[in-house]
Amino acid sequence: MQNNYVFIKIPSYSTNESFARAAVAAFCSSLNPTIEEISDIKTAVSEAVTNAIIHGYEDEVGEIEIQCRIKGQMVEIIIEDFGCGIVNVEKAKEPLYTTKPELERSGMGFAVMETFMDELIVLSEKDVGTKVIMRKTINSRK
Amino acid sequence: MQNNYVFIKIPSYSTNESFARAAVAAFCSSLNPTIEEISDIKTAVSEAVTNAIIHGYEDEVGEIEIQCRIKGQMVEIIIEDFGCGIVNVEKAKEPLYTTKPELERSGMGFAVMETFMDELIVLSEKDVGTKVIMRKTINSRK
Amino acid sequence: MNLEFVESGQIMTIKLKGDLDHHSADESRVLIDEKIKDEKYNKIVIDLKNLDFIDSSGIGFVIGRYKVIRKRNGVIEIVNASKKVRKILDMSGIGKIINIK
Amino acid sequence: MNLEFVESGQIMTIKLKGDLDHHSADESRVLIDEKIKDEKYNKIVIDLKNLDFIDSSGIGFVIGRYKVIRKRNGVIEIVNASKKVRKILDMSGIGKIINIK
Ligand SMILES: Nc1ncnc2c1ncn2[C@@H]1O[C@H](COP(=O)(O)OP(=O)(O)O)[C@@H](O)[C@H]1O
Ligand SMILES: Nc1ncnc2c1ncn2[C@@H]1O[C@H](COP(=O)(O)OP(=O)(O)O)[C@@H](O)[C@H]1O
Repeated sequence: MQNNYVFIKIPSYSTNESFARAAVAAFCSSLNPTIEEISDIKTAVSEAVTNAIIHGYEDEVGEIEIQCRIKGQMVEIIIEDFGCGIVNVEKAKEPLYTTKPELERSGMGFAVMETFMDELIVLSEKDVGTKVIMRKTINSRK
Repeated sequence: MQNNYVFIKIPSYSTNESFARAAVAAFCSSLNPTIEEISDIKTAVSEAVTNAIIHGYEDEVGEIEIQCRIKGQMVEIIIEDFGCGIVNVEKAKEPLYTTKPELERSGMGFAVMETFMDELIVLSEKDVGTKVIMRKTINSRK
Repeated sequence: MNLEFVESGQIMTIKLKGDLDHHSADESRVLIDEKIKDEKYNKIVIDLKNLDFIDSSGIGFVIGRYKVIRKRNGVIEIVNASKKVRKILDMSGIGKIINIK
Repeated sequence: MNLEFVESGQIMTIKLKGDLDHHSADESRVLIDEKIKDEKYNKIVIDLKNLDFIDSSGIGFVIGRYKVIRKRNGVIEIVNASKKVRKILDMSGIGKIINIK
């Protein structure tokens, strides 16, 4: 059971934001995370899934793939969409930068992922999609 | 959002029994089920996933696929393994019938799925795998 | 997310319960703006005592209500944020424009 | 699942907390059998007050402990089952061999 994982595929409906958070949190519970660690993970997952829904697929419905993998005390979460992609990833990651201010976006999504997880990697290609890889080591409660 | 669904793939580790229950329950929560309905669904999912682990894959590790689909107020749950399969499905469904009494199996898995869900369909082929389809209509709380 | 509105003179308190994410923000926006559009309210208190979850969509949502209120010189105040909700409020810098108690 | 053992003379009470499924049954079997193998206990009380979940693997597990105890003429009793736990206990017919209070 050293390398447990889960693969999840959902359509990009906004009700699935809460499902994605709950599913990833349930999967990580075997690592015995603190309440704060679980809250951090849920927040980061919510950011990436929301971005896939709002930015990746805009007004269309597409599929979002979530992979979660446990490696020792580390959890790796990959959230991928096959939507419009990001032309300039460095710019997109800047705090407060958003292309959708009219939707009351705060431009803080990537900043939150970066702060709440140990590591954030964003791979994206225009018209192909976006893949967000996040890692966090859990300091098991015991 | 009429036809929301989720596809989940997990390895057949027994720790994933609780994950499968929690994930399906979280997914169904948008239907506003009663506590009893959610408890019934969790129990049925637990039975099918446990069977895939113990009987389908025996001592090996294989993959289990879970699909959950909402159609109006009805939820359809499909749990599939690619393990040893069941030769005689009718016999297997008989209450108290088990091929693994030495593992303290009660032989009640299928009887529980049948009782706790509205509908149960078991499709199986020797050496190919087993697919359990369950349906339940939720009488939304409001 | 569940909403509860409590009015007391010129102050409208909105109690948020559950999860404040992009989905629930979209569901609640019109409802809240309908309530607070009444010019008699010059102060909106957002009570987060029973809020279980908030992400950056929630921050954007709060800032959005701030902008609505500010247009007619009203103020907004956030109260009872739990430690985990506080974490993202603090990192957002929202405290510079909204009083957090 | 968490286990708590409370002994009182010849009665051993085992309080089960959390989920009793195939996974937790496998984890708890040896631990419980180790505790109850002491011949001085002629009655085992399984307290389900804090049990959140049970499925047919849990039923098989309880019957398994019943068989262990019966070998030396002891009895087993189930107490404090919630409504949802009761549902599966009743359907299993386990009440015919084990006293459910
Ligand atoms: N999955 C995605 N697909 C396409 N564009 C994205 C995606 N995620 C983020 N972006 C782009 O990066 C910008 C910054 O994202 P973020 O920091 O999460 O802020 P926000 O979501 O509030 O705009 C977005 O405004 C959008 O232009
Ligand atoms: N996924 C499966 N793959 C192979 N065999 C299965 C599967 N599910 C059930 N079976 C067979 O059907 C029998 C009855 O199953 P069930 O009613 O769940 O009782 P139990 O799991 O307690 O044996 C099992 O003992 C097993 O032989």
